[in-house]
Formats: sequence, C-alpha cells, structure tokens
Amino acid sequence: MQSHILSIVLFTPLAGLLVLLLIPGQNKFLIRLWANIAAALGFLVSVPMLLSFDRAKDGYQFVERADWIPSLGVQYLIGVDGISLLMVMLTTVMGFLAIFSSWTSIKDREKEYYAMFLLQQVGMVGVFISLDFLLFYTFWELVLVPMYFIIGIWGGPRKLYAAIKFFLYTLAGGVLMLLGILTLYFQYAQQFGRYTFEIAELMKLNMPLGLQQWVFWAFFLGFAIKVPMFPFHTWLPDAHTEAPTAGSVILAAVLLKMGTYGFIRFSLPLLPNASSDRTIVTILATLSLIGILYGAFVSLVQKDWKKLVAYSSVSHLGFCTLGIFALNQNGIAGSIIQQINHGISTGMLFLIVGVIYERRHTREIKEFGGLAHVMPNYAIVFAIAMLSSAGLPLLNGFVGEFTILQGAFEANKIWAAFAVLGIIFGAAYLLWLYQRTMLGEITNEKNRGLKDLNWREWAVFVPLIIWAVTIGVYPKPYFDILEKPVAQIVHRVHQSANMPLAAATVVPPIAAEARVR
Amino acid sequence: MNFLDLIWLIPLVPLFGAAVMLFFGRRLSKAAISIICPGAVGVSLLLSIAAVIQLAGLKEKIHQVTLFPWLPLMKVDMAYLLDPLSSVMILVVTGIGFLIHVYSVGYMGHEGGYYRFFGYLNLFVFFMLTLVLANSYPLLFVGWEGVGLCSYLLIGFYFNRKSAGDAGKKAFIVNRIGDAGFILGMFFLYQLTDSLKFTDVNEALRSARFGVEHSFGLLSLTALLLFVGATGKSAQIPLYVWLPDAMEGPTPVSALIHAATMVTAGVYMVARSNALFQLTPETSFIIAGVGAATSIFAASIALVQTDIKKVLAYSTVSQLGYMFVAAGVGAYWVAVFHLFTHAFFKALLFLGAGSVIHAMSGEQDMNLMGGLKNKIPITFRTMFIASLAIAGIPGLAGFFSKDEIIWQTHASPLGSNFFTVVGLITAAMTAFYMWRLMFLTFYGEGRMDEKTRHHLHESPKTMTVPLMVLAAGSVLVGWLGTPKIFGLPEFFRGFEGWLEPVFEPVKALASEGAEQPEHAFEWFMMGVSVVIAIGGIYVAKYMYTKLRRDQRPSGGMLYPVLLNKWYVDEVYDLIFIRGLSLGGGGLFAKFDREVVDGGVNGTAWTTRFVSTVSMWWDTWIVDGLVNLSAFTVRALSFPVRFLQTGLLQSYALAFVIGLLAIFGYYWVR
Amino acid sequence: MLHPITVTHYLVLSAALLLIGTLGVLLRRNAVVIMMSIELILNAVNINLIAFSEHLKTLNGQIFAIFVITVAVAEAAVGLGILIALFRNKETVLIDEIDILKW
Amino acid sequence: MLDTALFYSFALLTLLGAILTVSLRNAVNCAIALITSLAGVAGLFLLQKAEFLFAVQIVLYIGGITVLFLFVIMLVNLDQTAKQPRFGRHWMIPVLAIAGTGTLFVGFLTRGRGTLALPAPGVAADAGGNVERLSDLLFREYLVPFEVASLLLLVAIVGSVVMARKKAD
Amino acid sequence: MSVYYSSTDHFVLLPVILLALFGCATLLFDFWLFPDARQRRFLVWFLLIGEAFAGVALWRQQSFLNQHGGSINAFNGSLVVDGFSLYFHWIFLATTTLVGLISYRYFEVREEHHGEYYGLIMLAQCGMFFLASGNELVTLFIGLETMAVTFYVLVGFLRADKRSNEAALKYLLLGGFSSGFLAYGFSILYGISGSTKLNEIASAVAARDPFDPLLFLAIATILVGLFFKVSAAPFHMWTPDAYEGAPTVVTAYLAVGSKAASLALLVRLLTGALSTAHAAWEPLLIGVALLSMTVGNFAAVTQTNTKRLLAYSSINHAGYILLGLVARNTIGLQGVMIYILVYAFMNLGAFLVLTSLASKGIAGEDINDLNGLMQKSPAHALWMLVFLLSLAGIPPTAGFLGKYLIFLGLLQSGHYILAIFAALYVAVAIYYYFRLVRAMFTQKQENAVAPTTSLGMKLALGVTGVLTLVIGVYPEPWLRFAQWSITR
Repeated sequence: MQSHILSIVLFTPLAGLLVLLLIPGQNKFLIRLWANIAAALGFLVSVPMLLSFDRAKDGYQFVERADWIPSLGVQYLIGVDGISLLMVMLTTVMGFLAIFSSWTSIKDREKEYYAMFLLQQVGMVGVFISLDFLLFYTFWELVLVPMYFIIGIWGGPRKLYAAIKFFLYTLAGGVLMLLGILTLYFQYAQQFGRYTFEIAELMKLNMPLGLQQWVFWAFFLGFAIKVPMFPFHTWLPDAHTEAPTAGSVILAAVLLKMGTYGFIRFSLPLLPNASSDRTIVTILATLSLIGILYGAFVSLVQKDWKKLVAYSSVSHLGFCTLGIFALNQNGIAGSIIQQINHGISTGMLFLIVGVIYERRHTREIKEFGGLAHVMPNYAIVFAIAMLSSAGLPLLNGFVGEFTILQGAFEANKIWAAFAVLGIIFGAAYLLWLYQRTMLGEITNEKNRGLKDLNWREWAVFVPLIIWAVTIGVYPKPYFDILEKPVAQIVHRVHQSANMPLAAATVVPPIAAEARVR
Repeated sequence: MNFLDLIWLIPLVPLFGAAVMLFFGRRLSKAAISIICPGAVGVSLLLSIAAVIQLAGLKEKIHQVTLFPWLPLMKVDMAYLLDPLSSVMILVVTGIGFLIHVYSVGYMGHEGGYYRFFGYLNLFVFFMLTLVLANSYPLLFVGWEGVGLCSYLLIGFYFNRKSAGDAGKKAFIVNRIGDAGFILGMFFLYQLTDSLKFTDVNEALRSARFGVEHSFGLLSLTALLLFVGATGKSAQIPLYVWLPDAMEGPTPVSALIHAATMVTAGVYMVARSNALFQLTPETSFIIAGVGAATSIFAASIALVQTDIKKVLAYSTVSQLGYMFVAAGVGAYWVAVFHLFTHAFFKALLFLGAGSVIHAMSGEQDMNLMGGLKNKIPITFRTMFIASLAIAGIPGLAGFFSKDEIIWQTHASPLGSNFFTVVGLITAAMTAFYMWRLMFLTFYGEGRMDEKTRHHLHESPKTMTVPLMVLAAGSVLVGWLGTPKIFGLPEFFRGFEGWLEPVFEPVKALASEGAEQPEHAFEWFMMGVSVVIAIGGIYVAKYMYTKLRRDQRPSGGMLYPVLLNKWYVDEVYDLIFIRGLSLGGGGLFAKFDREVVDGGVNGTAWTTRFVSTVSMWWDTWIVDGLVNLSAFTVRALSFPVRFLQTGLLQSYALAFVIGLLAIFGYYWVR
Repeated sequence: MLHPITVTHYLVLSAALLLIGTLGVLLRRNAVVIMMSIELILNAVNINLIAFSEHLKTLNGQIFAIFVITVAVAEAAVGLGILIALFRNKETVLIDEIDILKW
Repeated sequence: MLDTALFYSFALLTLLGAILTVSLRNAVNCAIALITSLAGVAGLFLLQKAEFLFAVQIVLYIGGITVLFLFVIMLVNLDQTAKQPRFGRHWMIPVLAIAGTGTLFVGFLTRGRGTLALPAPGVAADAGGNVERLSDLLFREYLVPFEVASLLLLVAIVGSVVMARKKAD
Repeated sequence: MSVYYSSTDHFVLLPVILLALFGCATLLFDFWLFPDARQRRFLVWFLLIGEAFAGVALWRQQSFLNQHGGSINAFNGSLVVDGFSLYFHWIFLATTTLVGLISYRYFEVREEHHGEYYGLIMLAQCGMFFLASGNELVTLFIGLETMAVTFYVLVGFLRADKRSNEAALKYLLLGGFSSGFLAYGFSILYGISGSTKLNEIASAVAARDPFDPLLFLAIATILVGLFFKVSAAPFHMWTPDAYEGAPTVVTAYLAVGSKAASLALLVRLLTGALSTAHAAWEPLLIGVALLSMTVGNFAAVTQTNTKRLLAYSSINHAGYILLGLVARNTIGLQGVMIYILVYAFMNLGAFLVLTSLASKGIAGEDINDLNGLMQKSPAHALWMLVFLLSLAGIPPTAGFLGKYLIFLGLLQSGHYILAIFAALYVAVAIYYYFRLVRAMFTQKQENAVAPTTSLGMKLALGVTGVLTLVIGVYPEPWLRFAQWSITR
C-alpha cells in the first residue's frame, strides 16, 4: 500500500499558490485570506502524517517512488523518518505562522509576497522529504529564489545587498555540494554498474577515505554555509536583519535547519569514515565552538535589536553542529531537538522584533526602554521567548542544549566545557537586551502610546509558547521519534569508523517496502 | 488519603497560582490576589505537613512519585522524592514562604504590579519546591535555574530603576556561571555512575566500586564542579558578589529568596551529594575553606555597612559560609540544621528590617534611624529575639546550630582547628554587627528628618503576625538539635536522627570518625562562644550607645577597605583593564577570569572589547572576504572592459594573439 | 638556388600572403583597404588549395577554390553595401573613428 | 626550370602587390596594387594547371571585385581619407604579434614538410580538359555547395541592395 | 553519366528547398503584394507556413530514421541526415519560427522596412541547415558563409542606425577575417587528406600523430575560426558590439541560431573527423573555455546595457559548452546537446522580453528600462525570471540540466578542477543575472509604459517559457532525444 500523504503535504502549498495567482491583485483581503487558508491547509494535511507515523518502525515511511529522469537514474523518491518528520512539522507550522504574522505588516505587493512564501514552503518541505539526492538538490536551490525576493523586495534599507549576499553565498556552497553529489553518483556507477541518486543505495558505497574526505568537504561547504557555521556566517546577520519579519522567522526557523539536516541526513551516513575522521571532527567541533562563543560575543555589542537576535542564531546553531559532530545518540538527537527549539524560540524573538518594528519602524535598541510599562503582555511574551532561547529548564531550549552538552561531553570533555560557556553568554546578551528594551523608565516619549499585543499577535505567539513549554516539560515523544533513525546513523558512523571501509553497513530498509506497491 | 503520593501537588499548587497571576492577574482584584497566592502556598504547606507526617510513619523513610519520563536519553524522569532531607526543606520553603506571602500582602499593598509580584513569588515557590523535591540532578537543576530566574525577576521588580535591572542581571549571570560548573559536574556524575537519580547515584557511590579518593581525581573534579554551582547559588567566594546587590529587590524577596530559601540551595545540594563529597576529602576541605573564608570575609564587610539591608545581606553570606564549613567538615546534618534555624531568624531579621523601612518611609540608611524602639514595638521585640539568636545566645536557635558547627570543626575527622578559630572570630563579628544594627536602629535618639518622624508607625497585622511567628520559631527550633552533652531526651536531638538515613556515613570515614568526643572540651568551647557573643554585643552596645559618633574608633586604615567591600568589585574591574592596557598580559589570557568578569558586569569592558574585536573581524575580515568576490569581480571586470575598446583592430589583434598563443602552445608543449 | 618548386614553396608563399593580409587588417585604418586585405587572405587559401590540388592530382581543391572566390565576392558585395550605409550615416570609413560600441 | 623562374616571378608579383596593398596611402592605389597581387596569384594558378581558375580569377576577381572596390572608393570621400595617416597609432604590438605568428607558421611548415608525403596521388589527368573535368566534379560531387552558392549569392545581392538602399519607404 | 540528383537526395534536401522557396517568395511578394507598410506583418505568415512545410519534411526524415535507424547519406556523402543533424534542424526550425514571431512588432515599432527580413532569416536557416547536415568541407564552408553573410546583413538591418551600421561592419570585417583562417585550415585538411569528405579526412587524421605540425596548424586555424563564431574568448570581441548594435530580434537570432549552428559544426568536427587528434585540441579547448567563462562572467558584471550583458553571458555559456566537449564522454556530449537546446529557448526568451521593452523612442536596452517590470507586466517579469534563473543554472529550470550534465561529464572524465571552476562560476554569474532580476522586481517603476506586445510575442514567450520550465522539470524525453541524437 502506498499512501500519497507526503506528496499531498508537498504540493498543497503549490496548489494554494496556483489558486492565489488567479485572485486579482486588487482584492487584497481575499489574497491575504487565501494565503492564510492555504498555509493552514498545508499544516493541516501534515497532521495526519504525524498521527499515522509509526515510530516503532525502522527506516523511512510513507515512501513514494516514481521515475523522474530514468536515463540519469533520478527518481521522485520521498519518504520520512523521525528526523525529517520533525523537520516537516516544523516547516508547516512555522510556515503557517509566518504567513499569518504578515497580515498587517505587509502592505504592498501582497500577492507576490504570499506567492513567494507558498513557493518557499514547497521547497522547504521538499528538502526534508527527498530521498533522492538530485531531487533534494533541486528543492535546495528552489528555496533560494523566493527568499531572495522576500528579502530583496520587502526587506530593510540594505535589502538588496543582503539578498544577493545570501543568494551568492548559499548558491556557491550549493554548487560545490552538487559536485560532491555527482562524485558519489559516479562512484556508485563504478561499483554497481548503474546510475542512481537514491540515498539508500548510495549508502552501500564503499569509498576510500581520501575520496570520502573530498566529498565531505564539498558537502561541508554546502551545508556549513547554510547553517551557517563560523566563518561562513556573515550572510546571516545581513539577511536576517534586512528580511521582513516573516522572512526572518522562516529563515531562522527552517532555512538554517536545511544545513544541519544535510549534515545529519547526508554527510554522516553517506560518508561515515570521513565524518568520523579525527581531524575532520576536530575541525568541525572547533568551528562549532567558535561559532557558539563568537556568536554570543558579537551579540553582546549589537546596537540593532534584530541583528542581535541574528547573531544569537550563529551561537545556537553552533550548538546544533557541535551536537551532530559529537557523533553519538545524545548529541545528534539533542541537535535535532535543538534545531526545532531554535525554530521556535528564535522565531518568536524575530516575531517580537517584528511587533515592535511594525509599531515604531526602528530596531535601534537605544530607541526603546521601559516598554514593559506600556506593553506588559508583550514583555511577558518576550520574557518567555528570551528564556526559551537562553535555555531555561522546563522550556524547550534547555532540553536541547542539555542533551547536546551531554553528547559533547561524551565525545570530548573540553568541548563541553567550552560549550557551557556559551550558555552563560547566551543569558548575558539576552538579559541585557531585555533590560535595555523592556525594563527601566520609558526614556523615549514616542514609546508612550504603544499598543500592547492584539489578538492576532497573540494568536501567533500562543501556539509557539505552548509548543515551547510542551517540549520543555515533556520532550519524550520527540526523543522517541528520533531514537531509531539517530541510532541508525550513529551505528553506521561508528561501525565504519571501527571497521575502516567495511563492505556492507546498515542501510535503512527503505527500498524493499516501497517497491511492493 | 495518601499524601505521599500527592507530593507532586506541593509544587504544582503555587505554579497554578503563578499562572493565574501572570495571565489573568491584571483583571483580578487586590483582595482576590491576596487570597489566591498566599492561599496556594498555604495549601502547599498543609500538603507538606501531611506528607511529612506520613513519611515519618514509614519504615524506609523515602518515597518517590514518578510522573512521566523527561529526558529519556539520560533516564531522567519528572519524579519527586520525599525523604527526611527534602521534608525539612519543603517545610522551610512552604512554611516560611507562607509567612512571607502573608507579610507581603501588607508590605506590598501600596505597590504597583501587585499581581506580578505575587505571581513571581508563587513561581519562585514552585521552582524552589521542585528543587528540593527533585529526585534527580537535572530536575534539581530545573528548580535551580528556575529560582535563579525568579530571583532575577524579583530583584528587578522595580524595573524602572536601572540599578534594580543591573542587579537582577548580575544575579542571573553569576548564577549561570555556577550553573555551567554544575552542568559539567552532572555530566561527570553521569559518566561515573550512569545515572543522575539521587538514589542511584548515592547507591553507586557508596558501593564498593568507589573508594575514598585521596588525590585529586575524577571524583574530586566532579565534586568541585558541583561545588562551583553551589558557590554561585549560595553566594560563596568568588561568586558572592551578586547577593548584596540583590537587595535592590523588595524586602520580602530578600527575606524569602536571599536569606531563607534560594541561597541555601547550594548547601542543600552539597548535602544531597554527601556521598560524593565524602569520597573526596580534598574537595571537602576546599569547601570548608571557602566557607570559612567567605564567612569571615563577609562578616568583616558587614561590620561597617550603613544600609540596613546590606548588613543583613553580608550577614547572610557569612552565615552561608558557616553552613559550608559544616558541610565541608562532613557534618552535613549540622549544615542543614543551621540552614533550618538560619531560615527563621534571618527571615525574621529581613522582615523586621522591612518593617523598619516601611515605617521609615523607605529609608534604609541606619545613620538616619535610631530610637525606633518605642515607635514600632512589635518589630523591635521580634528583631531583638532574632538578633540574640543569630549572635548565639544560649537557648535560642542560632546558638545550637552555630555552636554545633564550631564544635564539629574541631571534632570532625575532616575538621581543623583553623576553622574553629575562624568560626569563633566570625561569631564575635556577627554578634557585633548585628547589635550595631540593633543599637543604631532602635536605640538612642532618632536621627531621621521631621517628615519621616511624623510618619513613623507600626506595621499592619499582616506584617507583624508573621514576625511574631518567626520569632517564636527562632526561639524554639534550635531545641530540635541540642548537643549530646546536654543529655536531653531524644526529641531534643531529633534533627540529627531524622536526617540519619540521608547522611549514611561512608565506610572509610565512619571508622575514623568513631573517636570519642571530649566532653569537657566541648563545654569549654560552648562557653567560649557564649562569652564571645556576649562580648560582641557589649562592644556594640558600648560603641553605639555610650560613645558619641566622633568618639567611636575609626578602624583606621581598615575602615575604608571594609566600607568598600575589600574593593572586590573594583579589583575585578582593575585586573582586566590593566591586563588589557598591558597588551593582553598573563591575567588577560586567563579566559576563565575574563568570563567571570564579563559575566559579572554583563556590560563589562572586557566582554565589550572582545565582542568589538569579533565585530571588526566580522565586518572587515570575513565580510571582506565575501565582498572580495564582489570586489574581485569588479576588479577583473575592468581590464576585460578596458580591452573592449570598440576599435576593430584591437579585436583583430586579440584574435591574432589568441592564435599566436595556440601556436605557441604547440611549441612550448 | 633553383630547387624544384615543391608544394612547400606554395605553402610558404601562401603563409606570407596570409600574414600580409593579417597585417593589413590589423594596421590599416581604411575599412576598404581592410576588406582588400581580407581578399588577400582568401587568396592565400586559394594558393594553398591549388597547390594541394596539383600535388594530389585531384581537382577537389580547385573546386574548393571556386567556392572560396564565390564567398569572397559575396562578402565583398555585402561588405561594401554595409560600408556605404555606414558612410551615409557617419561620413567616414576610418575604422578607428567607428567606436560607438565599446566596453 | 622555367616553372621555377615563373613561380618566383609570380610569387614576387603577388607578395609585392600584397605589400603595396596594405601599405599605400591612397586607397585607389591600393586597389591597383591588389589587382597586381591577384594577377600574380592568377599566374600561379596557371602554373598549377588550373586554367579555369585562372580565368575566374581574372574575370571575376580582378574584373569584378576590384572594380567594385574602386567604385566604393570613389563613392566614399576619397580626398579626405587620403590625407589621413594610413595606419593606426599602435602598430608595434600588431607587427610583433604577426612576426611571432609568422615565425611559428614557418616553423609548422618546415617541420611539416616531411609529413607532406601525401596519400596516394590521385589518378593523373585523364580524358578531357581541366574545365570539363571540373564541371563534372562540380555537378556530381559538389552539387550541394553549388546550389548553396546560389543561395549565398542571392543573399549577397539582396543584402547589398538592402544595405545600399536609401531609406526610401 | 550517373544520376546527379536522386530521390534520396531530394528527400534530404527537401526541407531546405522549401525554406529557400518560401524565403524567395517573401522577397518577391514584399513589394508586389504588400506595398503598404501596415500589411507587411502578414509576411510573417510566409515564414510560418514555410517553416511548417519544412517541419513536415523534417518530420518525415525523423520518422524514417526512427524506423530504419542509422543515417541517410545524400549527394555522394556531402550531406548526411542523422540524429545529430536532425536535432539541430529542429532547434533551427524552432528558433527561426520564434524569432519570426517576435520580429514584426519590433520592426513596426522601429519603423523599419522589414519585407526582406523574413526572407533573409529563412535563408540564414538554410545556411544553418548545411552546417548541421554537411559532411564535407566545401558544403560546410559555403553553408557557414551563407549563414554568416546573411547575418552581416541582418545585423546592419537598421540602416539608419549608426550603431547597427557599426556593428554590421565590425562583424563583417572580423567575420571575413576569421573565415579566412577557417578556410585556410580547411585547405590544409584537404591537403593532408586529399579529400574534402569528413569521413576520409577522419581516416587521414587518424593515421597521423595528433601533434603532427600540419595537422595542428589545420586544427588551430579551424578552431580559431570556429571559436570566433561561437564567441569564445579571446575570439569573442565582436560579440558584445554586434549584439548591442544589432536589432534586438537579430541579436536573439544571432545569439541562438548562429551559435547553435557553429557549435554543430564544431561538435561534428571534434567528435568526428578530428576526434583522434583530441590530444592536440583538448588543451586548447580547456584554455579557451576557462578564458571564456572568466571573461564572460567578469565583464558582464558591470554592464549597463542588457544586450551587452547577455552577450557576455553568451560568451560564458560558450565556455560551458566547450567544457562539455572537453569531457569527451557520452554524458558530456549529451550535456552539450541539451545545453544548446536549452540555451536556445532560454536565451531566446530573455531576448524576447528585452525586445518587448523597445517602444517608440525607447531602445529598452538599458538595465534601468527593466525597472518595475513586475508592476508593469508581471507575466513578462516572471517569465524573464524563469529565463534568468535558467541561464544561471538554478534547478528546476532547464538551464540547470545542461550545466548539470556538463559537470557530470567533467567529473566522469576526471577534470575535477575544471568542474570546480565551472561550479564556482555559476555563483559569479548569479551576480549579474540578478542585477536584472533586481531591476525588474525591486526597483520602482519610473515610466509606466507597459511593454509592447503582440500575439506572436505572447505565443513565443509562452513557448520559450514553458519549454524552459518543462525541460527542467521533466527532462526525460529531452534527454532521450539528446541521447538519440548522439548515438551514431
């Protein structure tokens, strides 16, 4: 039996987009309404997938397979395991909330705006469910274009610079990654005599370490730029700062995760020897640690509210990559959970900046102060977001960071020691931000008449807050979903590390089931 | 009804109160708030009492309730544990918490953000109860961080004051530094014992797998890291700096959080981890050393402070030092005992101070007080009792616990006479500064201005009743832990017995510690401490009632040093600024220090410097590299365009040169 | 001096002609003369073809040469037409004055 | 012997004409020099037994193309152009480039002389004269190019008409 | 006497006969039937019908080949119809038709007499036909010249426009110059093989050392001539000038048709007659390809004229295509074929949008003329976006497919460094393509003149756009087509 649920999840936003294009541009209300409905549908159709996902099963589920370019061995092959399931859910939820939060903040060229978001939604979901490498790459690049426009059209004053920087940077990484993909493809053809991009098949490859390392670095450039890891992070603050609120939210919540997801889904299982190579692991962990501390340091001196949040992303993503390259269950599972957490908490922080930006049209921290007097609810929401980001226990951030730290600790105690410092600084810059903006006397007269959150803004924040708390209090379902896939990856990496260039290693049983249809 | 299975409700009720306050508080009337929040803590108190009574009836005095799994990868559950140690703690937290809630109804009656205050307070109680009821380190850490947060929120309650915000931030960040150590400690513990549940950890550590570690090894490192966490939370050297600043918060907060409960979390945690610390005598020695140093250091500062709350704050730091001395010498029950008694009289002192400040229309400088004895009699009497208690006058709570500590420093196998001497000196200082406070505040002539004098009034019932209850406690609770040599019935030594199951001695130490106490010497010590206490009080009385201001000894060189708190804050700054000006000398290289300082001041110069440097790096180097591509593109584009002159012959020339190059390739190939 | 004339002689001659033509294209400013130089180049090709044709005793080279001449004619005709059109607009045939299009 | 002498004289004529073509100031003189050069080439054709081509060269090239050139030269403003410098300002680099190319060219030819021992020489001239055989070849083997050439000439005619036409309509 | 002209010959030549016929008809009827300028747009019907007929004739050849396989030789092997040539014929057919469709409106706007135009582009197509089908040097040369001479005329078609004149003159002089070298190379090839037939040349070349001096001389001069035609650096210098000066529709045709036809010749020579001498030409190709990509990319960055920008971009694309030849494997060659096909549509599409910008008094060639196109005409802007993305090689547009196959070919043949270069240049290219995107989408509109349009343009825009997307999204049939075209 083959269900088409994944295709439905994938193409619902596209269908929404096509309908949207039919709505005349003058009818702004209808456009907004329909965009929201389409995004909500996108979320709703993903719910049955979550419900019917069988976490006890190994391998991929809801697999769909069709030939796409048979002469090149490219397939339309999609499926999810626990890792991608969570990512897809993150995408559909954040996508909806991002669109919903734009209701009043976007006032010109709305049709294009929502079209871009829906298109982006397709790309992002596609990235997370592709099991064919070329399909993955297609979606990967597809995502760039809408984001370019979102930043470039609806962004801040330096939007064009930020947009092209984002595009160039990630594209350069992407094409190099493509070369890595193609190398695998040829290796496979050499060893097995046929061409395929199917990931499960490529895992059967048996490559010499040297070649694996080359491919690893090619992948690394693609993924690390996306994450972004130090020192490839400089596009991020610009893009984040200049993007419109919803754009920043999606960028932080989902787009960056494509990089970390890439590491987990591709670098580790496909190149187990290279990924567990001592030098490579050390380099990556060091870069992650630098990212953690560096992001935090730079956050401390930011004068722009949004830029501060943007740099904090660098720090948080440092945790995620550190967890991945701890190469153990704790590290990777924690990393994935932390990715979701980062989506939630940084997403919230960006939304919070957006709320105030919509009211005051500035993001200079020094313009604010004492906002808690006039916007008490806003202050509470901000506090929760801040604490979630700073990793306060019982909120989501802690679960992820703690698990990552444990993973890092198991891998190397020094890493954990440095990473822990990141937690301290995380608290420092966030609290300071909070103090400068929310606390104290109202120093700027312009802030006196600001309105507190309206119902629409509440409606955006409440689900996120609830989500944050549920992960913080009861993260077990997430760990359960992740247990098998992560264990598989860890097993694969360690097995090949112990048995250099062992012939056959564990391959998730994706193919067998799907072929039955 | 089995209250033991309902212990999870104990923290949850205040959480419910907090949630109601934060989300709906603004729409509730003051009266409703005044009922809900103290009521929630009251319910918790009743539940706690019921549960403790039931626990007492159990043979195995331990009960765990598992709610649901939390961090599956580390086998950590949302589970609560009630044993003698936590039962003491929950009683302190809910009991004193309840009183302070009631007190706050009166004290905060005129303040804005009433609902917010109670919301935070209830939230604090929730986290504190989670901390003490947790059955595992991570869950303890939940409470640990949570109380830090509430402390931050409550210190910064008057958030329109910048100093309040700064103080809150400082508290949170210094605590986080400790937490960093604590987290690492937990990881080591997990590595050692493969579990983070208290029961499992203790069982493992007491098993044959581990022996006493006499050199500095993994166990010591683990213990030390946990202790770093404790120094942060319990304000020990070098992380004590946040606590005095924390007095920016409302006085009930100082009483509850910064005297009675939260700051003792470190002591609780060390006591909880006694199995570990017992295995590492070196660490224990360090703990005792840090505790002793902190106690005398803070006491010395308290001698000269003029702000009434600051005196109490340093006093708290000093008393916490005592507790760590006790824990360090292996007398865990004594540490908890002192924690217990201290909670009563220090809470009372703070509340009393609050009442004084209330009466003084917000004035906190003792130099502007005086003669309040008759104006606010209830406050005076209750504070009088508390001051006697803390000074160590026999019969009151403080006497028993402090005396036991001093005795244990001598008697315990881990002890040292050095600690005894320090303890005695500190005791003298304590008696002196407390009574200095009393004399400056309540005796002599009033030094306040007319307007304030006019307003002087005793506090309302909601405030005075808790004072009285606490005063009663300050007298009575000490009798639960009378010295053996008193030879009183077992009930009066109940405290040690009650905690016995928790502090099961490790085999190695048990044999050493079997030496017979010398009764005569113990009596002698007791006498010395009493004399010292009375001496301290007398000196204070002499100086502050008999002598005029100008007649009092100035303290010479020492006075400004003490007044400026040994210049520690300044030294922290100075080290780094000088380090920087020397171009990153050895001190600057100590990243750890940098972090401490950067964290302490949040905005500190160092951090700013480092961040600014990284900012430059970002803007000029990294960005430069990226933009280099754009720049290179343009730079390369120039010659290409330059050649495209529009002149046909230059095009043909390029053609010929291309051909020449191809030909040339053939010949140089 | 008087070696028998081989095909190489013709090739060298043709190369010389080619280079002279190239020189003309590169150096002369007058567009008409440049076209003449191109004719020289095509003639060099023809010399080659004829020489090879004779050398190989096949007539294909001669045929090729006829077509090269045809091409030369066609190019010259169109080229001169273009030149006239240009001259009408710009009043010059000097190639270095024709540089609106550049960069 | 005679062939040799004729070759050298025709070659000289060709090269001299060529050099004059690219170096004379007056375009008319250039055209005349071109005629000389083309005539030299025609002579070479004759030497190589390409009589038909010789005729074509004389009639079509010299008679047709060069006259066309002369027309155009007359048409455009000759006087002014004649006073201008002949060469562009930068002549050094082109000359050097061509000298280099020429050297390498000669290198190729001398080195390649040995390999010119070519495929089996074709059948020697059989029946019929040059023209006859040519036409046979042209219409049999080279029918396509022949037809295409008609298209080419058509294009050339239309093209030159289009180009030279004044903007009438 | 044997039969000069057989039925096979006729079968093979029929498409071009039809084209020539309709082309001449156009020339004739221009003045005769449609004296009024307004009516001349109907001339485009001649072109369409002619192309339709030619299409039918081609289709017959196609189905013949599908049935019998192999190839059809005609005229004693002067012409050959195989998959390769048919593939190109279809491209030429499509290109010419599309160019015809977009032209009439353009010339009306420019107020240019354009009767001959349709005839000329059909004759140019005839020249291209022989370039793809020719299997013999003389045919190839004369075909190339037919095409080239037509283009000289077309480039200068706006007689009143100085820039058009100048472009035509430069193109002609340099074109003639390069033809001279090409012919020289051909003459040497003839000299060393004794034949003008490619098959025989192939065996003669195979018998020689690749670095035989005369052979190398021939290869070098031929390649130089062809590099010029496909505008590969450093023989590209005419390209920007000619592209800028020519009427936009002609630029489109030049960029697509002329380039594709020259590439057909290049590919046929290099993979056929000269394939055994690859050791000699491969390094040349590498050097020229790298230089082309570099020059094309970097020079394009600072252009302000869109046509010039696209000219440099076409130089860059030439580099990619040459790299596909460097790979010398089936995948690389398939990549080249697909690339040419895709390039035809996407580039034509891009020029089409530029064409529509031209209106009375506005050349529509400056980047700023694109400003605010999204507001003025979303359809144009969105399709242009598709074309630009495709030119840049972003999936899932068709442009990606070509680049992708070429990368694949390079990796397979072990040219890793080249692959990395080629990949990185994609990122550079984005920079200037997105300058256009930026203008269209993010700049404010200044003059609210909507782009000119016509039924033909709409049709052409739809076709190019849809194909650019379809080939990218569902490339399978196209890949098979390309595969088929290169199986000999």
